Amino acid sequence: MQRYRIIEDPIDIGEVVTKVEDRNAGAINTFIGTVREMTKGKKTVFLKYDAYVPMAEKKLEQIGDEIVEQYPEAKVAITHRIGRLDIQDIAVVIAVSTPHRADSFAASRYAIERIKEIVPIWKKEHWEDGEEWIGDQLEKKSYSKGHPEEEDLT
Amino acid sequence: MQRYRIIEDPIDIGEVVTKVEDRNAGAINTFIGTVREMTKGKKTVFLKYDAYVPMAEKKLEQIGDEIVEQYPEAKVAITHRIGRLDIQDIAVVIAVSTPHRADSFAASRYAIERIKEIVPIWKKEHWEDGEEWIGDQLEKKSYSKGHPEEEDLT
Amino acid sequence: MIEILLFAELEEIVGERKLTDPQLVGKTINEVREKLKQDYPNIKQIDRAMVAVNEEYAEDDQQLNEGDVVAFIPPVSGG
Amino acid sequence: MIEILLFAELEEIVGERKLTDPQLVGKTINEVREKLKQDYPNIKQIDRAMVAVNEEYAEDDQQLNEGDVVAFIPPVSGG
Repeated sequence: MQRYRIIEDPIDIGEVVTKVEDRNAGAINTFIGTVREMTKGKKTVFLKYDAYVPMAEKKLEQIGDEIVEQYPEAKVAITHRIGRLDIQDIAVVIAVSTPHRADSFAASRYAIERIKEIVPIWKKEHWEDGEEWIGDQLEKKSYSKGHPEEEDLT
Repeated sequence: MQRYRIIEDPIDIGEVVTKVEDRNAGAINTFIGTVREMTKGKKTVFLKYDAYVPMAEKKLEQIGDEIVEQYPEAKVAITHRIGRLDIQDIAVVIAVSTPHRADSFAASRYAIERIKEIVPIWKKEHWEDGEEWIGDQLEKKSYSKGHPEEEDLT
Repeated sequence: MIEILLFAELEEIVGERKLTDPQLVGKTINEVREKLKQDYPNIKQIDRAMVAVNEEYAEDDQQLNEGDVVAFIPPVSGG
Repeated sequence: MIEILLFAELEEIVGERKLTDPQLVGKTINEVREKLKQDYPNIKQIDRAMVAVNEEYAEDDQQLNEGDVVAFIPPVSGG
């Protein structure tokens, strides 16, 4: 079972959830990222996602490992889709199971934030009047040294 | 489309998620409550859930309304299963969509906490050596007046 | 007629989910609770129950009208 | 041989996702970056890119060995 995947086809939510089922899980949190039409008043027509696939899958796995280090009973699965996505399409599904609910929320939130920091996936927004590669990191911080600090990577 | 349901059959996660899809949702958080085998060292064999069905559906809807009051662009759907549930079975699925991810996490967390406060659903744990109706509220607070305070209900 | 609904452990103690009593019209919820404790001496847990009238949570001093449905709601444990 | 991978806007500017260059063995990542800026003057954005060697993030002063794959990773935007 491959728990960290980059795929080109639509993501099956149930399949991702199934990967984290566990007799001692009382909670499964899933985060589903979808393509939103309006961002800051601008209308998206469609998106294209690209990835450095083998490294992206490794980095998703690293995120899962980081979660298990913090929550030893957690199980994690993440699938990210690449290629052309239309409005409402699902770009990413994260599923985290834990014995108790608070940890499942915290770990799922951690996973999506980490994806936006270290996983080599890029989104190109296509509007009616143009297109642009988006760099989410720049919204929050700039890597002046050309790479993330040690704390962002490990 | 009925977005707040108490049912006796297995819950279809995808169906609950579909109810909150929206062109302006960028995030869907789902919380899935499952039957855990071990609780405080005690082994659960199966559970039985019962509910005051019409009032429970009303109270689920109230929780959704409370969320929309706080996050006007949110969409909420909640399905809770009753009857006999075995280990790993899904008891509840909450789905919340919002334009941005932080709100979807916060609202989904709010929903599960509120369910445990105000929705008339009861769980009877069956162990190998006995059975007992569980009152989650008592783990956190006791209603000495015999009813929740105003702030818990509205 | 007043309809009384009992759930979970309360239902098991009484052996019924639903009781009806025409004599409770005009009484308060508190009086209904006391009557149940008289009729079923081992229903002590009812003191911990919330109460709903017609599917909305209600205060103990609320008076009941003809046709009201009073539900005693033990500590809930959904989710 | 050193393999260079370029993604997103970097790929579009260069017109290739993959370049190979045997002369970069022994050079640092920083030297590779400077060479790319010489060869493709409009690749300014490469200064904002992270770098990975063999699929792990690396520091700018890392020296490259025969067979290394160097990926320039513009600010990511998955999720």
